[in-house]
Amino acid sequence: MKFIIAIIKPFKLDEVREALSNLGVAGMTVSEVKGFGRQKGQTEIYRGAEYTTNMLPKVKLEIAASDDLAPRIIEVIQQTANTEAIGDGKIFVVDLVSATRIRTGESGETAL
Amino acid sequence: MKFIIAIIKPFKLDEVREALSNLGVAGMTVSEVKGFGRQKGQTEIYRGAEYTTNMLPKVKLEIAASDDLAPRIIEVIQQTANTEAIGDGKIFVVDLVSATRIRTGESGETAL
Amino acid sequence: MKFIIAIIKPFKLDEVREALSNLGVAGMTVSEVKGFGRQKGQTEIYRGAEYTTNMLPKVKLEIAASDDLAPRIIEVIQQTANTEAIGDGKIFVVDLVSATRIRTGESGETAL
Amino acid sequence: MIRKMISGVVGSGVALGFASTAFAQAALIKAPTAAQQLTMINKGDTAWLLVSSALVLMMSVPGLALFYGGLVRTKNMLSVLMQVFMIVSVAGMLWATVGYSMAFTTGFTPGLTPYVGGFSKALMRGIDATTAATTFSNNVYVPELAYFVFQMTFAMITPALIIGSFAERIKFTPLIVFTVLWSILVYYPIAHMVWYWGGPDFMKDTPNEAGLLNHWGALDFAGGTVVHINAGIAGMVGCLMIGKRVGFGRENTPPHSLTMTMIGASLLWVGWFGFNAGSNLEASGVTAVAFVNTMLATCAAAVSWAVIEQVVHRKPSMLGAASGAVAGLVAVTPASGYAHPMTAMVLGLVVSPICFFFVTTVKNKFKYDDTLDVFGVHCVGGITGALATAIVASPALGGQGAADYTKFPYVAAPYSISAQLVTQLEAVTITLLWSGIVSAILFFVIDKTLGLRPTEEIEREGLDINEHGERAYNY
Amino acid sequence: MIRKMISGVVGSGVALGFASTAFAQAALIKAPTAAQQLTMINKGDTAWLLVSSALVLMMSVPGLALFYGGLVRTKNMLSVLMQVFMIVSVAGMLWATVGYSMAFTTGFTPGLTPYVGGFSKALMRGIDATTAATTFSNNVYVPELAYFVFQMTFAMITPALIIGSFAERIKFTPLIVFTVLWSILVYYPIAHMVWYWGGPDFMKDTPNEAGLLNHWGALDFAGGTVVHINAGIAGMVGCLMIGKRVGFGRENTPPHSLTMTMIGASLLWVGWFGFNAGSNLEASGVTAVAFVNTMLATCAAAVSWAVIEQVVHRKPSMLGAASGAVAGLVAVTPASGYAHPMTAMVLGLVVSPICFFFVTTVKNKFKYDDTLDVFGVHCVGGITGALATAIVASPALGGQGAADYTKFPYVAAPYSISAQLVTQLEAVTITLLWSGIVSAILFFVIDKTLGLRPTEEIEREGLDINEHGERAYNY
Amino acid sequence: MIRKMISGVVGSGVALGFASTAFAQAALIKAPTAAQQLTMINKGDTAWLLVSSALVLMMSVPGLALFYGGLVRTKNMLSVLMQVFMIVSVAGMLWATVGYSMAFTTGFTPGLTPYVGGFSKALMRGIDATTAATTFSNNVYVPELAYFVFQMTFAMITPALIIGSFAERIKFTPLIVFTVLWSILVYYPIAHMVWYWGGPDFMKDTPNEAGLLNHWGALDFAGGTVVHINAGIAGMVGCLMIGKRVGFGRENTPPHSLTMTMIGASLLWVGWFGFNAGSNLEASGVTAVAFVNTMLATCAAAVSWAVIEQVVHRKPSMLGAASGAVAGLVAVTPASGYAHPMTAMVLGLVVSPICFFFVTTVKNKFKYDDTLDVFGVHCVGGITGALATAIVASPALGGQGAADYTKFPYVAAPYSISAQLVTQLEAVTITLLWSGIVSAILFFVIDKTLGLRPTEEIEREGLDINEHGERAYNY
Ligand SMILES: Nc1ncnc2c1ncn2[C@@H]1O[C@H](COP(=O)(O)OP(=O)(O)O)[C@@H](O)[C@H]1O
Ligand SMILES: Nc1ncnc2c1ncn2[C@@H]1O[C@H](COP(=O)(O)OP(=O)(O)O)[C@@H](O)[C@H]1O
Ligand SMILES: Nc1ncnc2c1ncn2[C@@H]1O[C@H](COP(=O)(O)OP(=O)(O)O)[C@@H](O)[C@H]1O
Repeated sequence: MKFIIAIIKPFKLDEVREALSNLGVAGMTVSEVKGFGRQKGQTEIYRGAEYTTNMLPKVKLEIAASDDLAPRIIEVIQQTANTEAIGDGKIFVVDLVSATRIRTGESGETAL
Repeated sequence: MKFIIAIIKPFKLDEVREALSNLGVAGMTVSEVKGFGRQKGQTEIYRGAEYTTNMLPKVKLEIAASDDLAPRIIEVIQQTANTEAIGDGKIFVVDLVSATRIRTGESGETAL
Repeated sequence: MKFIIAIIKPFKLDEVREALSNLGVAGMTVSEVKGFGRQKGQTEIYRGAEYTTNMLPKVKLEIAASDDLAPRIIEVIQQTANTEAIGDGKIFVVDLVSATRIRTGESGETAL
Repeated sequence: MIRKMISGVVGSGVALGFASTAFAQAALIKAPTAAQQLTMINKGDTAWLLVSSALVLMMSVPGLALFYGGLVRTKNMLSVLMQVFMIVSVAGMLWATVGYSMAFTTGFTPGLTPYVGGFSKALMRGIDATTAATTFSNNVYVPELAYFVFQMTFAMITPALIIGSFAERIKFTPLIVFTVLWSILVYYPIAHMVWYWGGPDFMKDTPNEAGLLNHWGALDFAGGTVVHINAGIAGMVGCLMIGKRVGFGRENTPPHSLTMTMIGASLLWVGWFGFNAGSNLEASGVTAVAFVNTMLATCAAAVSWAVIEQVVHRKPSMLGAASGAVAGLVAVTPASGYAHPMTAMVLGLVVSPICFFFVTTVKNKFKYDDTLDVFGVHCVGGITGALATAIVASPALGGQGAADYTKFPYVAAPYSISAQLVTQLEAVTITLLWSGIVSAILFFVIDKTLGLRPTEEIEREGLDINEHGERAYNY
Repeated sequence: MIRKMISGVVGSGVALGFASTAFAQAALIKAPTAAQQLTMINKGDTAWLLVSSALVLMMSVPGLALFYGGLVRTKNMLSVLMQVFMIVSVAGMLWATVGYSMAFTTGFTPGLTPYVGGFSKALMRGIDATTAATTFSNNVYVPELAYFVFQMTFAMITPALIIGSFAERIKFTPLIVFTVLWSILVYYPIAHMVWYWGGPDFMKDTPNEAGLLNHWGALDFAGGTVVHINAGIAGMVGCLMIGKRVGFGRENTPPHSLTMTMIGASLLWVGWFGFNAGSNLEASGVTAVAFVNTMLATCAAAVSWAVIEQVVHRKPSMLGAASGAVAGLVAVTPASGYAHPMTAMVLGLVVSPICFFFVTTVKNKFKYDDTLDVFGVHCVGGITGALATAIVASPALGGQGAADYTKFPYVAAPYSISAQLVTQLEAVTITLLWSGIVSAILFFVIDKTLGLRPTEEIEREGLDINEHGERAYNY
Repeated sequence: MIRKMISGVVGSGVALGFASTAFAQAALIKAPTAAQQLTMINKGDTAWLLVSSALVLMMSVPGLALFYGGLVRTKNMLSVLMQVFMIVSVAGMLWATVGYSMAFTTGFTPGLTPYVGGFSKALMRGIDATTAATTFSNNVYVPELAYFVFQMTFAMITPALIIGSFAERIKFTPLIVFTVLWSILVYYPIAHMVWYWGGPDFMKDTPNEAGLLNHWGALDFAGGTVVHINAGIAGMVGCLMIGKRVGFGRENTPPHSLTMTMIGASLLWVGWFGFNAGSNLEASGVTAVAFVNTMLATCAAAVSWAVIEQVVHRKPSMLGAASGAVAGLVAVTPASGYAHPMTAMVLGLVVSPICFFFVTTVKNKFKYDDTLDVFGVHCVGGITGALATAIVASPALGGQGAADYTKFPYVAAPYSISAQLVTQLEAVTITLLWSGIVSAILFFVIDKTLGLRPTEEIEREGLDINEHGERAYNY
């Protein structure tokens, strides 16, 4: 199993989620994060003080998936979240050792 | 070492933390996330507009643990966070390559 | 490639980010988390009710890096985020299976 | 017979100089006709009474709603705001329908007059732009509709105060049903007993035309009994009957936004000038007394609460200061027009330690879940104020004393602190019993029929999303 | 000729008793000189009018700004606050510069008098501490500057109301340009048509010295036509011409803070007493009528909106209650000084279902993106109120009727509901057409020159950071 | 000797027409007795003064607290709210105890009269519902308690203004100690010097019965010197002596909630009508002048700040508009009752660029950490206003001029802009020096004894949790 971590632009969330649903992804976990990268942030000015932060609001998706499904998930995210503008984000994958569903105690792919 | 990622219902947090303490887990990191899965969300209505989101508030625990302790941690979480209702959450485990305590620079299991 | 997860004190964020920039780290993802560990929390009192929570505000950095750079990143974080006080945080590392840049579809180290 | 009456004046001699500036030349008219009353209206008084009404509305919405709302958890924020908003609205309509009449007319039969008014002014019959209401000064009148709406705002805020006791665990519709029944069975009768009377130009001829406690001579300048003790005990009864919140004592329930609570407390403070100084019904020197007393008692109580916290916890808190301010406002309410400013300040200093003791020690000892301390602040503070009024009103301590309205023009009545203390105690007891018992019956009946409490799952997830279909924040 | 005029009184006989307390002895003076007018000023009225002005300012900032701001997404919060704050400020300066003169002086030529005033008082020429303005009572005057600033607050809030229709997708500077032009071309003329007249002591001699709709006898106590219909239709036109928000109908756009919306609605409620009861210009019994009507209609409309939601969705919402309250306030505005309190309450009960139908069914059916329902609440509620005024003002239903100011002193005019309904309909139609058409032209021209809409990227990222360089929250 | 006095009137001839409506028949009485003064009280004035007092309280809580609080970081939000709330409360109690007496009675010895009052009214001795205070019109009086509480609200807000300069880095208890000492050693003397005088009916006989600056003829209608310059310089001194915040210039410190700042600025605006127009002490035409000037200067300053930002950064900000509004309010304060509305508007347009220059260029150049720009907005804006008052008050520019109260009834005094400018400059200088030096000594002594600054760790973690044991938000 794989654990996929995707950083995307917040307004793409709904679209990506829908696309993944169609793919048969049953669940995912989403968090609000700030991203730092090539994309430049806006300048904020408060009276005399100017702040340019490169920390931009992003959304992080975490998806546990079977080894089979993982590549297709990555592909779908890459295509759906893409706006061809800098800052579109990344998809990271790590190996998942185990997965357990709390409600039933099941583990392995059936737990996803 | 293992890195355990558990998604649970927010109101179970205190209980789970206590149970893990009893087990000797010295630390963990908690974040607020939104979960998408089988559990259905509430409908919100604002004047004429109806929103049904399946994004539900969850809490994510991240716990680095020794290979020995990991299975018991998983068990305890699974049992404590269980309400036998849909949406109770998942426990994911990945392999941890290294762990470092910033204060001391120690690494390995002693850093946990 | 490695996926580095560092938990640090919030006020150290700017310093760490700068140090990593100097090292050539092009990007990272940051989230606000609560940490539970040896460090003791403050007591809050609201009228008659006293709450001592050991959940303290921390910042979590997630950095995907090449295998070469990873050790130096860890070192820099450990040194910069260090205040020699309890609660300075941890650095965890897991193996990264793949990385993809959404904008271009590139993958591997060039995607970082 | 009538020994003393609620009054907002010193001795009549001086007061007359104040009140009747515009009529200095004219002799006082006993029992003036409706037409004569119209000529005894001063536009400065009308302006003041209308402004006061707006201020009291501001106390409820947004004041009280925010003071309470900031203290609950995010998931229940809207439920508190909504409960206050709707109680205020429903109680407002009810006031126009039957409330004003039940509170401020003579009884359906003479025997009922001491307890409750009749229906002669139900649906606002006979009240229009050309009818007048009495004040506490001879020959000073205000437009009856201004008086109507000023009193209306009191009838609106009182039931809203109650909800703090069982916030985070009550169903919405049953609460509204409770509000309607409680207004009719508790608020209007108590308001009638304390505030109904014939007015200074008429009491000489009809000395029995007054509510029970008014007749006894209980002093309650702006509603310590009618509003705060009344609501406070109803809340306490509700909190006991509904039971504790799920997780009470185990889970942390910190206030979700003390910023909101501070805004609420501040607007309560600002609005309370309408409540207290507005209760003089005219814009005279006594109005300024009530205004100053309100200011000083509040400052003092905010400070003394912060000082106790400094002593006990070494950390004076914003919530403490806000709680103290509200306790001070509650305590000074019945005394506001009677006390000397310096004794009002002392009252403020004293009330906070008392309330602090109740919301910390007593509450923790008996482990009742009075969510927002309606009992500890409003009921206990209200009782403190009601009893203290007997002391601070004493002319011997610089207070305004009481007036004997059975003379025309009225004169100062002889004043005894101990005798007045007994009267105050009686008024407090009657209010506690009446409101406590009737509230218990109402909660019981509603619980058995509609049910008061949501399911545990709903309570956990929050009332906002389950009862109202909304979330307070979507940042 | 003049059949009836805007009036805040019952029959003059009774009203006189009220208004002239202080002058009871003196005979009424027709067409008093400026010096005589100064002696006809009552400080109670002055105090009331100034307080009312402060209350109406509070309706805009922070009231309306929060009511609107809470409903948009976080990323656009400041844009809404800023738009309201700046529109208010710009409209205020414009009022002093030309607005007051264009609204409240005789026409540049007599032929223009029905439509718009001249520039004789531009830059506040001739207005100072010693000039007086008429009220609706014979021989009752107020300082002209008090009247000036009271009316100013109306001119400030009206253009700010418009922005709700196209919130989250408008460029800032073009909006300010629109505000300036719309004030000059729409607001001042309409205000003039509805509110300009010579005053009760002068109309007998100069019966044509009045705005068109005023002359026709349209009843609009506090600005239902001038403020709400006027702004509501301008907003609707803007929303249609600017187009839907990016993602409208696909993305979730829940309110970012209903807490703010509740605070805003509450402050609108509190401030609206200045708006409605202040519109009587003096602190009389009729002022209390307007005050009570405002209170009751709001309570009723808040309740009835919640009830519909209970019926339709089983979940009465805070946003619903707040929307209802505002709908009630809008609807009662033109009727506030005319209706009997019981019919005002009925009006409140009725308006919410109508507005609810528009903001849910109609809006969803026609799929226009009136972001904050300015049309559904302000325009529809305003029209409901304007038409209902013809009914509730009828003396046969306990209303205050209309006055015939062509007599001196003025007398009650004969009243026909159906005839009045026609007049009201005419006034509504003229306002809808004038404001609708001119607004359309303005939006078109500004769009073609400065552009109205930001780029899609900016809209996505939010107006706050892009247009104002700030974020509302940094928790 | 006395050349001119603070005055709120045009020439006395006209003003009398206004003020004495109710006494038109009666001849003016020189040096009326206490009993006669009571008959010279108008209830419209009393209502206005009480409402104004409530409005000024609203400026502090929640107004100023939110305006400031929104600008700090979340972790220090409650510390700001608490500081304002407690300073207001402590200063209120102190006012009743000694402040009023030290500000508004004759000196302990005649030689002290120009500098500070005595203790004859300490603990409110001799002040009750039947004593009266003078206004600026002959034979117009108000209840002394109304005057007492109105002035009290000024004494409450002024020390609270100071804290903005060193927000986020001050210990709570030492700050309260500073407040007490500063009130006694700075505020009461300065208030006495600027505002104390015998009143219009008495100055002819006792022309030396006045504070120093009052005697010199300094014009300060509503407290530009006493409140804003006074607090502004004290804040600046504190900010320099306490030092910069940890991380200043390196870490980002964006406002945690501009929404709160906007609410605060709006409530300051609304409340400021009580401050400025209330300072006329009666509800006359001049009150309306002060009201209109306040409105227009604020609109203009909000707009001009936004315009500069548009020019400099291309992004007009909400914080800029709010800052401009406050700068306008500050600047118009001393001029509010004197200026013609059009010159008040110009003053508003001018003050924002000046303050903008200070809070951006000057502050960045000298790198002092005046956290919330108390110096840049209040002190600089106050000085601008104080000096501009000399210009805009000139009758030649449509201003109200000054009155010569050494005549009875008072008459218009000859007016010279340049002479007045010198007087204003003297008053400004004395205030800057007195407040600056005494504040420096106080900060020094308190720092050496109690310590002013928390540890770096506490400062990093935030004052809320460490000093008050609470968090502002638990979403
Ligand atoms: N090495 C990295 N490790 C973790 N997250 C990263 C890394 N690089 C970029 N990110 C995340 O991806 C987001 C987009 O990266 P950025 O460099 O701005 O644009 P792009 O992905 O188009 O090259 C960043 O905001 C950050 O959240
Ligand atoms: N494949 C997945 N990857 C990551 N998180 C998941 C996945 N499936 C479920 N989750 C998380 O677990 C939560 C519970 O899942 P859900 O399907 O609703 O119920 P259950 O766990 O009882 O089957 C979700 O809200 C989501 O946060
Ligand atoms: N086993 C663990 N798994 C995950 N996070 C941990 C673990 N132990 C500690 N942490 C994180 O590190 C932070 C600091 O740990 P703590 O024990 O307080 O101090 P220190 O790192 O100095 O020993 C905690 O607040 C928590 O966020």
